[in-house]
Amino acid sequence: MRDFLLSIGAAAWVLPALILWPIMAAPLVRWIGRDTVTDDAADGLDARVLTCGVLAVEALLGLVLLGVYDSGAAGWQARFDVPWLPELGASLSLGVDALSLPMVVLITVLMPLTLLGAWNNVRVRTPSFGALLLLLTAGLVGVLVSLDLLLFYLAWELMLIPTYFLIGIWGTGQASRATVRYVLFTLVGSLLMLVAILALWNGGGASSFHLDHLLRVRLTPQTQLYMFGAFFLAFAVKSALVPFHTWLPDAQGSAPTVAAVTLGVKVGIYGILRFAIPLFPAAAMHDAVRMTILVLAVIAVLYGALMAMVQEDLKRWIAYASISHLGMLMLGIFVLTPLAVQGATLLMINHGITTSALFLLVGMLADRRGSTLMADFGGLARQAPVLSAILVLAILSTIALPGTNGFVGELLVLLGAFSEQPVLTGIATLGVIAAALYGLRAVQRVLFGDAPITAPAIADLSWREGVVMGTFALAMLWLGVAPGPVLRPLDGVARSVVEAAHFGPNAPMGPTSTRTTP
Amino acid sequence: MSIVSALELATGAQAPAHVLSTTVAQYMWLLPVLPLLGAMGNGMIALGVGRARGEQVDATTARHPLVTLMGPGVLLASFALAIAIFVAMLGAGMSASAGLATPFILRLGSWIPAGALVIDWAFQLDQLSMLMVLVITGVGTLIHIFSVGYMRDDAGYARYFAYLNLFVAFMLVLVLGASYPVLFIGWEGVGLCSYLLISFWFRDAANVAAGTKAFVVNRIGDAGFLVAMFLMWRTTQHLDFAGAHAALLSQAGTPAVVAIALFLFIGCTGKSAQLPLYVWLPDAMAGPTPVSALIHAATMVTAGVYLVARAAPVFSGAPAISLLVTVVGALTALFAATIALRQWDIKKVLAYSTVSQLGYMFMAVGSGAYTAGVFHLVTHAFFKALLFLGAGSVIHAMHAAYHATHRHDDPQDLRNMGGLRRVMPVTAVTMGLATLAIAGVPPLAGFFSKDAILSAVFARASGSPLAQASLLGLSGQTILLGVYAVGMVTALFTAVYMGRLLLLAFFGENRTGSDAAAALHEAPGVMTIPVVLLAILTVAGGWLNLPELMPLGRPELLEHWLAPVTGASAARLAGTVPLAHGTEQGLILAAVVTAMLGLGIAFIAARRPITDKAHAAPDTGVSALLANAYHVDAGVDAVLVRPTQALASVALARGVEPGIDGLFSAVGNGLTAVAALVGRRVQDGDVGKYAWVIAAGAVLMLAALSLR
Amino acid sequence: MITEALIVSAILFVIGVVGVLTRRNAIILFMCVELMLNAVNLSFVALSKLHGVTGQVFVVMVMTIAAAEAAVGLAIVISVFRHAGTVDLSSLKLLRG
Amino acid sequence: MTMADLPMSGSLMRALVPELLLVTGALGLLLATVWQPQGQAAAAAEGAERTSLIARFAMLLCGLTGIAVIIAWGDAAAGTADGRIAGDGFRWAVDLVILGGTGLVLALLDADHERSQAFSPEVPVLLLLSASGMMVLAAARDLMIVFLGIELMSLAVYVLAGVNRRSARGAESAVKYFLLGAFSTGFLLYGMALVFGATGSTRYADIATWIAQHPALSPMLRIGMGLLLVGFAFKVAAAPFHVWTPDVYDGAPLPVTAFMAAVVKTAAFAAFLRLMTDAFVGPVAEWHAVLWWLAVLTMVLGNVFALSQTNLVRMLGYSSIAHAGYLLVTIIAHSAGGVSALLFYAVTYTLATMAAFGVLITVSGGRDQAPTLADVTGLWSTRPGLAVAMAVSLLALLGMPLAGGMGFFAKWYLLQAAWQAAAPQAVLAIVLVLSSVVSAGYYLKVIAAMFMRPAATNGSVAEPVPMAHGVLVLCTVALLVLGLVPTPVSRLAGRAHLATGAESQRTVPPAPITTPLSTASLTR
Amino acid sequence: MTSFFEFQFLLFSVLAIVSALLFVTRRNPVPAALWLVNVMFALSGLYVMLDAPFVGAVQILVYAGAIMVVFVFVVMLLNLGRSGITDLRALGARLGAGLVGVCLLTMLLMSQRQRLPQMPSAPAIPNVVTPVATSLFSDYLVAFELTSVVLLVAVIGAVLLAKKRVRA
Repeated sequence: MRDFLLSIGAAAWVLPALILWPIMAAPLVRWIGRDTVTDDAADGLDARVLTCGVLAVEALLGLVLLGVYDSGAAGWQARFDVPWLPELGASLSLGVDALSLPMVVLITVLMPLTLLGAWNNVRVRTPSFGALLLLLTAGLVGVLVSLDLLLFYLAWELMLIPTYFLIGIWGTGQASRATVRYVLFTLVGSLLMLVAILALWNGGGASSFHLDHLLRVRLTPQTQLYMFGAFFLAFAVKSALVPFHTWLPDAQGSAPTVAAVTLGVKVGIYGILRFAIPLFPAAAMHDAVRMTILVLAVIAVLYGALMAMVQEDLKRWIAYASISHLGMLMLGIFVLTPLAVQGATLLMINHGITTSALFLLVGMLADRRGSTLMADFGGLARQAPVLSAILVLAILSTIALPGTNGFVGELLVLLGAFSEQPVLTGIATLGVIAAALYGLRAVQRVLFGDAPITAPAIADLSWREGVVMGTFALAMLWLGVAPGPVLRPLDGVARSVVEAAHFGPNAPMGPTSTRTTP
Repeated sequence: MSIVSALELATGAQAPAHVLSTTVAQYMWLLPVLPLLGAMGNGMIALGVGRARGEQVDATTARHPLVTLMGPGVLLASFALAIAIFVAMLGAGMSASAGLATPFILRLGSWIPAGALVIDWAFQLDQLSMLMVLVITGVGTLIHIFSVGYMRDDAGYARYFAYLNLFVAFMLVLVLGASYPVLFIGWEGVGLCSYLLISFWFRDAANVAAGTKAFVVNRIGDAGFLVAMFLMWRTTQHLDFAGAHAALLSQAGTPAVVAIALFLFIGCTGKSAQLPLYVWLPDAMAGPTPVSALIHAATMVTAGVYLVARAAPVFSGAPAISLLVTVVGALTALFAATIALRQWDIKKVLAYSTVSQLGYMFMAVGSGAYTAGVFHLVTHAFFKALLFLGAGSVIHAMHAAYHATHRHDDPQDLRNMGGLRRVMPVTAVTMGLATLAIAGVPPLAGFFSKDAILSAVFARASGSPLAQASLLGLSGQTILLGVYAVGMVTALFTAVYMGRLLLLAFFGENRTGSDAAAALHEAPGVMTIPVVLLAILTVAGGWLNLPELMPLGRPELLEHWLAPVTGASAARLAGTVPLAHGTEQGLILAAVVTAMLGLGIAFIAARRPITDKAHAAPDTGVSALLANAYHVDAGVDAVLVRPTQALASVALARGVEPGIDGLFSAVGNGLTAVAALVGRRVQDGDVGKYAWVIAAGAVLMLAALSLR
Repeated sequence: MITEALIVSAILFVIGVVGVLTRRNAIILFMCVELMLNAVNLSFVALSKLHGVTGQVFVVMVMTIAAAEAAVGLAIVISVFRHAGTVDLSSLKLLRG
Repeated sequence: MTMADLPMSGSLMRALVPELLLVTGALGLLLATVWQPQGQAAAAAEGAERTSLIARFAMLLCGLTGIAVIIAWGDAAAGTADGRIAGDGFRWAVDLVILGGTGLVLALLDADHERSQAFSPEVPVLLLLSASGMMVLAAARDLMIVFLGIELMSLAVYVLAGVNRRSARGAESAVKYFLLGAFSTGFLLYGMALVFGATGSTRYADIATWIAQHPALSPMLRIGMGLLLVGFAFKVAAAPFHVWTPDVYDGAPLPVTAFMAAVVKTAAFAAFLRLMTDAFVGPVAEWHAVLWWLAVLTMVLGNVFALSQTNLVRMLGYSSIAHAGYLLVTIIAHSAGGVSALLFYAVTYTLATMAAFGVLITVSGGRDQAPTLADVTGLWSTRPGLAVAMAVSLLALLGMPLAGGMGFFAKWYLLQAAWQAAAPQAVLAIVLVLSSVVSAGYYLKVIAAMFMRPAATNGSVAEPVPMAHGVLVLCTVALLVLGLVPTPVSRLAGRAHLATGAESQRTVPPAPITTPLSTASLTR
Repeated sequence: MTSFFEFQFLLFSVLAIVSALLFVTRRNPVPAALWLVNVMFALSGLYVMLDAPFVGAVQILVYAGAIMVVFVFVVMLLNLGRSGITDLRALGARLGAGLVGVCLLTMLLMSQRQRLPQMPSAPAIPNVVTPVATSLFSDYLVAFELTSVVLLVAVIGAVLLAKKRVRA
């Protein structure tokens, strides 16, 4: 298979295709469908079908990328390089490595599945919805495969605007307020990051935005602190680290299912691993900085869990659970031991899967009952056993039951973190208990007990939803029982991140190699 | 011997192929997989039935013949395989020159390959796990068969067997796992199944609450287990039994080992319902009674005992913690036994009894008498399963009777029973046997195991490393003697409350109610046969490990069997001076007398007239304290649960979160408000004001430029 | 003498500014601006004595512009008067906030 | 002394070809306005159409002048020999922006006129004459010519603000603008007088030379410089000299507001930049801090005050104040990068402003009332195209990449200029981005109103106006396309180098504090 | 001679300042305008004394003769000359204005802290019109031409704004 793909030159075009395909298809989807405020499915070509088709092709492209990837080789793969803005030295540089590859595949596969699963979530203005969704996909992929920091920044902001519209237009409740808050929060971080990118580019001779080039820029520890602060703020806000998290429950609480799912994909964490730590190792290794982040991370673990414990709205409940997990991720990343970082990267992927499954399921419930309040549910296990079973599985994955995907990453993070920070990790381990509390509380309120008498029974999964959710269930179990194929390549990633932090060109201990400043 | 070979394994020396690797033992992965397949099959049927019928599911559609076949079938198959493997082990043990000194580790594939840390899907077969597998599959099979009768009228029939099969699968993973993480899969998995089965009848909120409580309290212990694993990884860079134990043995007595032992034990207190984490077990009786028999008596709750035995090299390296284990076990035993004295719910009595008996086991394993602990584990599995199944039969009958007469009395309340021996003779006889066994009447199984524990504790009180260790300033000797005393008192109480139960349920006048009494009947064969089989085991189980001074058969079979696993560790904690025969005989005599005394007290107490629940005078004093289980639940509620909830719902959700949120919003709102206010004031359309601002600005500008 | 003229110029300029700040009649306001321009002219003329004729040329230009401004300004004032019936600037508050 | 002695020579003519072309053409169009058709009734009927016709001819004239500018640039046409009129790339580039902006405003005027019938045929002529003043301003290297250019530009705009004679708001706007404008002109002029007094010349080259020779600034020069700064700060609407802006923008006819917000501001900034980097290149250390605070104050106040607005024109007015703050950064940067950043930003800002006002003109439907948030609520349901154009322009003003097109690169070049300034302006850059976040608060409010709320049920759907649509499509497409590939504009902006004193008077030693202004550093 | 010259200079200066003060404080626009005319006359005298007789003459002709007349004309046209109406602002505003005025004057006078630079040129100019004219038509030809456009704009603007008929 790989040979065939290589023979058609897939390695050269698959990355640009991954980004361009949805962008080019977006206007088509918008203009072929009819944008109406009434139920679109009634007449004409259903834009959802079209969107799903486009996304399916995108997923295929993602798999092609997987096919051409050579897990034995080091460095960037499937590279694509063309000059873009000669006056700035920006280029369209794309590439993947073991860190971004699983994320890309995850997202490309996730998107069509999510759309299929949330088929009835959005019924009005589906062409616009589809077009925005495609743009969002391009942004997400772009963030992951960009090697040029300017391009990365563009993709980073490209995620923002479609999400803004997706939440604002198709959201429920206080959607407009939530989405403005989302953008404002994100902008504070991202614009400061832009300044840092500028400073970094300028420090590198203002000649190139390429990551490889910028990695070799010599920076004083003080400078690194500032730049790291800007990058970290952007990523921390985006991934909703306490105390920058308050936008997330609002946004995910009112977002349409698909947008909520994409918000759950922690690209911020990717940014930290890819950019913040390798570029500014001295700052990442700075004791005060690290301790601050670690303490925040542990606070996030417990705080998110405690908040999840008292939520009445299922979507907000997921959001807070996800804030708790984010704390775990941050803990894993910033103790900077190979094991913990590896666990964090795995957790990042698993979290994406689990949260998506949860949002899809809650979205299905919301579409059936028109509410996401726990109080409006009950006895679901009798009415919709299959849905309930998968929901239980997803919740178990959230609370990291061994045998599900959630456990492996968490175990690795905690194992790896404990040797560096026993006390903090010990406190974070208490999150395991809190997770059981909030997880089972939801099971108790939604699945068990008696159904509200007045409401009509909730239908079980349709065949389409069943296929989608079955896929998710299989993924959660498979990654819990045999995470090896995903986990093994991450070993190298984790090592390189930790190595970069300790021995990179700007690391406090100085470089091991004799790379020179340009 | 085993330590040496474990060291070899740990250092990576290429061990020769294990003698068992070519026998049927190579298929031991099927042991958990068979029930797992059963769980999946039954689960599919359950989902299919539920999906097809929605809420209209009834018992007849739920009772799919395939479920009846598959549920107990897979267990039987597993049990058969276990027997086959056992036979193979016996054969190998006789033929191999080195015996079975080293465990047979079957590596199926890697689970978590994370750089330095590689956790394999690996099963470890040794004498301890073999014993556990036999108990689990054997007792499990019986309980499965019993369940076919017990659950036949339940709408969740298929779901029930799915859960039960899944439980057995996880339990087998727990005892077969070759490393702590794999053990942990089973550890948490059985917790999950326990949760699902406690809340099996989930329409009743109380059941779900009980299930949630069980899971959460277990998780507290699990957190301890996790920390123990982290410590172990930090100390040894190993998580598999062989590697970690070998490394930890070499640093016995260090703070790291002590800490690991402590946190492991915290894990055990959760799973095995020891003080202070026992609170979930009495509530767990909300599940179907066979579940209580299997999970909350015979198997899952003994996982902690298994873990201590498994981690014997760790615990024996930390005598202080071993002492702690003993003390906690003793206190739990006494504590739960006292509560059991005043319970009226038949299952609650048995639940507290289980907690108490688990305390005995921890007394044993804590004092280094691993064999005694495991021995009690096995015998307890027999007689407590029997007791629960018997209680199940009784409840089944009571329930059916009340159901037939449309009464809503409590079918589990002892005050509603009485004289049942007349309608349920088989149950009465078998339960009587079990009661005698648990009370410690010779020659039943319980007598031997309990005696083994008490004499072991007594023996270690002098001249052993444990006696020389100290805990909280008390010398080990004092502690162990105290523990022995507590054990004896508890034995007395055990006899009292069990005798009380037996007498209240099966003897005296029937209090079920005239019409309902007529509807009472003995359980069907599918339920009585397993009970009878268990009764046989209850009677005969003692022969597994006869004391040397009782020439009834080959002595100390179990001791020899387990020697490769726990022998070395036990030896490290045991005294150099064996107990004198005379002393030992005295101890036995004391135990027997205590049991008899207890039963006598029960007999006397049972002569008092019984008023039913509605008319009973409220308990007072000590009695009330015991009836309310020392108010521990209320205390925990007030000290832990409510503050946590208050913290989350008030302090965080109403305080901190809006605070953080408000901080950010305040910036935006504040700016907007200021803009609106200042905008209205300054931009009021008056040109003169504008001109003034410009002129003043000019002054400032000039000042900035020229005043320097 | 040049310095004295410049001081007079500054005083006149400030009087013009204060006039702008204290009056409400648009025409008077405009006249105050004219006073400011005249003050500047005085500066130019005085400095012209120092630097040559450029200052005087500038004054000519300023006068021309002042005339043009007068034409436009008064037309605007008339236009406002047509709409508002007044040239009192304090009462022109259609545009505010 | 004969006529032959006068320097009315070819070189002067050549230096001023575009301006002459524009003024001559404007005069021709003026003649056309007074040409009286037969009969009064016909005149009344035709008057309206004639405005439209003349506006279109005026657009053509802008185009022709633009071609002339391009030719002049291509020929590397020199300025006048005495250095009073520059012939540098900066001038031509600014001319192009001014002409393009004026052309777009003329189109908007045409569009608005179709509804409101508010404009006489002379109005396009006034626009053209104002534009000619701006072009002079862009080229002027002499205080006197700057003064005249400003007056030419401003007088026309004063009139334009009140040109809708049915509008009381327009008249009020005009009188406020006029009085305050004249008031600020007094300061400007006084500054010129003092600078003249201190240096003995009004020519930038001489001023720069004199300062270079007398590095210790005399008090008179300081005060003069300060007064000049006041005057220019007023023209570019920098806080606290911005107070007139919201009211004047609010009351003026929408196309005129667009003209003021984009084109006038560009021209004023061009002159400001030239003054500070040409004449006052020496005492950069003196005015640097003042402009720094001015910029910070302007960015923050502009954005914060815009937050509470629901009147869209006032909101854009405050937004334009904030943008003035951003543009001040280019002057503070005091480098070649600053110059090209100014030009790039001016192009972007002009396009975005025109698009936004195009939408406002369409939705206002010729009413004499500034459109409010309520007027655009639910616009996406009724007129999706308008909503999208508005969103793109607002996002461009916000500086969002891709969706806001060029806006991002405009911000980028600003930040780059700040960062690469002789004294790197890190704090300024951070203030800039943070105040941009504040601006997101009100831009997104508008977008949310358009896209995320239903239209008022009784609200009338805005009728399309072809001319406005043309502007919208042009601006939006340009913003988006150039947002992907900004290279053409940034190349152009990079080539727009600024002549300084050293070039016309070669004997003068370079100013003590200089930044590399050579073309080499610009075309990296 | 010198003293008389200085006296004259002082006289015109004081006249200008006092007239200006009277101008700003008059309530009625008509007297105010007349006091302003007085300022301009005084300034004209100063111009002559500063060797700029041409500018002085133009000052009388253009300012006093044309511009101020237009002002008075408009005042009359709009009937603003009624007595008893004050357009002075409130006391607070006046105090604020005074404060700003004092500060501004201080700042402006600071420009005189240093002696004026001595330029080599600038001898007394006997013929005052020629140099002005020469400069105007050579160095400042562009500026001169620009004024024509400015005036054109003023004409168009004034006509546009002030003409009576509003087209439908």
